[in-house]
Amino acid sequence: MTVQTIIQPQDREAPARRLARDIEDGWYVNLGVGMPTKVADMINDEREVVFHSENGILGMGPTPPEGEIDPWLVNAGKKPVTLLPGASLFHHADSFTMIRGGHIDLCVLGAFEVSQTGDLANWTTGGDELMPAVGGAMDLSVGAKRIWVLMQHNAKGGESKLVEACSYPLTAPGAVSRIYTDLGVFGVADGGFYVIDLAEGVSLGEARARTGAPLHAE
Amino acid sequence: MTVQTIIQPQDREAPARRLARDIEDGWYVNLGVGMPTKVADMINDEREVVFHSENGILGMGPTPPEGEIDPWLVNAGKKPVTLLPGASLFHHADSFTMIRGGHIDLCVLGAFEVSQTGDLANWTTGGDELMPAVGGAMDLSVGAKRIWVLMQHNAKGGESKLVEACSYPLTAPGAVSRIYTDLGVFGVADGGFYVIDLAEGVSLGEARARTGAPLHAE
Amino acid sequence: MIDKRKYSLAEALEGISDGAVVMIGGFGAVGQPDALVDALAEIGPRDLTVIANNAGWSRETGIPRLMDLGLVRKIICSFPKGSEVFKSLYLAGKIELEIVPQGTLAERIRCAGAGIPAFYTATAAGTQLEKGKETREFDGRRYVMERALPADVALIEAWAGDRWGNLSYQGSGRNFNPVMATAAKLTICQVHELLDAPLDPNAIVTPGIFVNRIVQVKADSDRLIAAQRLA
Amino acid sequence: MIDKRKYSLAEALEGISDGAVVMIGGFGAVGQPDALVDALAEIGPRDLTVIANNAGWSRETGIPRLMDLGLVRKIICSFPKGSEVFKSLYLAGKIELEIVPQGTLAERIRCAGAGIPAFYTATAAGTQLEKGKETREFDGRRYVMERALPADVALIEAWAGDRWGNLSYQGSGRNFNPVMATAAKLTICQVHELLDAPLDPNAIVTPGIFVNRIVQVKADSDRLIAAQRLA
Repeated sequence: MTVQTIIQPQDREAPARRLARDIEDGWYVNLGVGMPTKVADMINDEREVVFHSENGILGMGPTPPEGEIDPWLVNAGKKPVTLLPGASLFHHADSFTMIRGGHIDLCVLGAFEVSQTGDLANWTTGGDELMPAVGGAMDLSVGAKRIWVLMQHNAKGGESKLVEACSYPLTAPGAVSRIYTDLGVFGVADGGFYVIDLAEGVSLGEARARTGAPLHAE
Repeated sequence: MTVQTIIQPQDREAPARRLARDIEDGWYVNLGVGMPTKVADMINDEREVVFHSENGILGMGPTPPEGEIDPWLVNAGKKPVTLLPGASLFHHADSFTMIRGGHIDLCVLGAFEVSQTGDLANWTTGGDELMPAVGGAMDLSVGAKRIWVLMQHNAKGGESKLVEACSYPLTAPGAVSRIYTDLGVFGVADGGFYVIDLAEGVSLGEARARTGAPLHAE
Repeated sequence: MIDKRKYSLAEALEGISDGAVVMIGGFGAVGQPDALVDALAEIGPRDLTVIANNAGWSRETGIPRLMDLGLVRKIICSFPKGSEVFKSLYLAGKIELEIVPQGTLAERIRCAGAGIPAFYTATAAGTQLEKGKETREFDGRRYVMERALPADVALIEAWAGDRWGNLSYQGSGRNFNPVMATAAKLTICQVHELLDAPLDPNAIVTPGIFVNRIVQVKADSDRLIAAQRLA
Repeated sequence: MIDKRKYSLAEALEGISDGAVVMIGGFGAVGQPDALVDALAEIGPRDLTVIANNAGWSRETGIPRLMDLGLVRKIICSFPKGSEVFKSLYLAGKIELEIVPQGTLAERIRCAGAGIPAFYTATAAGTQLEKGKETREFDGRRYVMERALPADVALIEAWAGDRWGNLSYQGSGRNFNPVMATAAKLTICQVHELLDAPLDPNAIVTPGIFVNRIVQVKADSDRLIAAQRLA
């Protein structure tokens, strides 16, 4: 929790960049697919953070240039990646030993909703017509030392994704400790949301108006 | 179950040699410490049997000559061994995956007593003054596909070690399927002992007299 | 002499019956035993239960091909998205689906291989996926009891192998393969390199005790990179 | 920069308190972190619980030395025979003993590392060692419920390591070491070779995530062979 970076609302990558700054050197970090993946690119070269991929990689590096793809090395999103010095490779049972056993310092996930008690809903919107698919989200949310969610503060229709109680099926109850959105950084503690930092130009009143549960100022 | 070798009562190694002949080519075999260890030396070079050691070796070979000891390679009895071509090395959890998971074709153990229902007693004589020690015997007896016991037919005082019910604490109930002794080879089935082969010069009457439970002739 | 090598896919796959429970290794396009799966599709056993992480991608190959031919009754997996064949069969009610969290899937398979009939995990506790399962508190936390998941056959892929069935892997090619190898009555492996010499004992990831048959299928990097674009 | 290397045994062992639960790797004389254990004896935390396969052999070194100094309250192990120090303490009622079958010990440790609070095994079912434990039938067979066995500290040995804490092993040196590495809050490893370059990612047995501190202790083959004669 060192340098603070003010989130610029017009900068879509600002929440990911701010999250990247809050990652401590030496942490073992798993990034969920989608927006969280971008966090890796925001750790500068002077720092050493070890990225874990649940398909059996520690020390994952950036996407290789087109001509340098190793066809036997993909990340959890099934896309080509590289290895950094110090990397190791292992099978799925050992990989989830790391996850379930509490060895991963941080997991960054996207979400449909987060409740004020830290309940996470990010695996299905629950419609009967949909085909369920869960992947490693449930294991990560119960196993990592910290779950930080990186998402837009509000859904496309404007509804808050920070809610009193999740309406979507849960991925895990009481899992999330922090949320990074376009409106700022928010913590979850003692059954409620609190403000850690607001994005530049966002007032507490606006954040409260766009949050579907009480938002405590520290 | 190919060549039969008649056990010669005056030959102390005869039961082990007969047992070795009953091991099928290609089997994965774990040998308990003590007398069972000798079975390895009785598999001739034309045959390929893979010996497992619970401390993390498959493909264990014979004791090395004095000057050629690899100090980082010992068997379950903590003594120097060698590796044969095709050997592999692994840790204890993986080693007991092989054992508990039913991947070992045969385990040969010594015993204090075997009951007519196959109960095995080989880990403690149960005296209060004694310090208990179990090692891998309980895991092996529930996990290997077959448990064959290699032992003297009678204890030093003359009592049969094949009994109706064990008086010593059990290592595992219903575990043993075959017993190799100085009097012959005996099977355990349907709650009773039966004769597979008698040692040379041993009559059924003598075997019955020296066995503490009914002994069925096939 | 122990020699688990087979010299054709058909020989490697001999004896897989209708109704078999078949594990298939791989994650994304890496570590998938595609040649074995495609040859199995040719042989055509019916009413299969498939255990895999994904339901595959392209209709032409792998798990979707098995499904497209109507050979699969049920799939047990963590993430079936991306497979159009599966999706249309599922939405039409023509295939059963059991969704298992990825880590629980790996551990249920490992336990089947390790002789552990059941274990407890916090994964899925307090969610829809705990329905129908026993739950229990240990030290104040809620856990779900999960059962071992064994199979009749495991089809896996590794990098190199020897006649004893010892295997080594490259990159992210391990994934479910070493775990599945332990959990089936019959484990069949396709390798890029089938060596005459034994593998280095210290470098072996899957000891040969877990492998019944091994067949060489030469690596095709271009095909694999193309498959990655679909995954 | 991640750098888990320490340059003295004292530095490597810093912060182990009285009452700590300490896992100690090794099987026979191989893979024992003797230098770490002997240095811990010098430091002298009291009231320790030791988790190990054996209770050691010679009074001069390792676990028996810890015991002889009166630092050990309890040992959890599978096979304490061979240790005269332990035997005399035990028969005098001066040390507690929990006997755990070897495979159950390995799996309880693994489960502690893997976030699994309990599992079932047929090992010890129907024997004295199931006393005080829950039993349960699955598919007609009797199993014992076993709990995870975590530790505060794991002292382990490996062959080679790098600054990230990645480890590789030789011969039968793995034994309990890779499993214990996962199960402690603080894992400290002594290695024969502490490398400047990273280990080959495919050859790593213990990924650095499980290791907190690593210290080099040069191999002494003669000493090890001598120790084997005692074991």
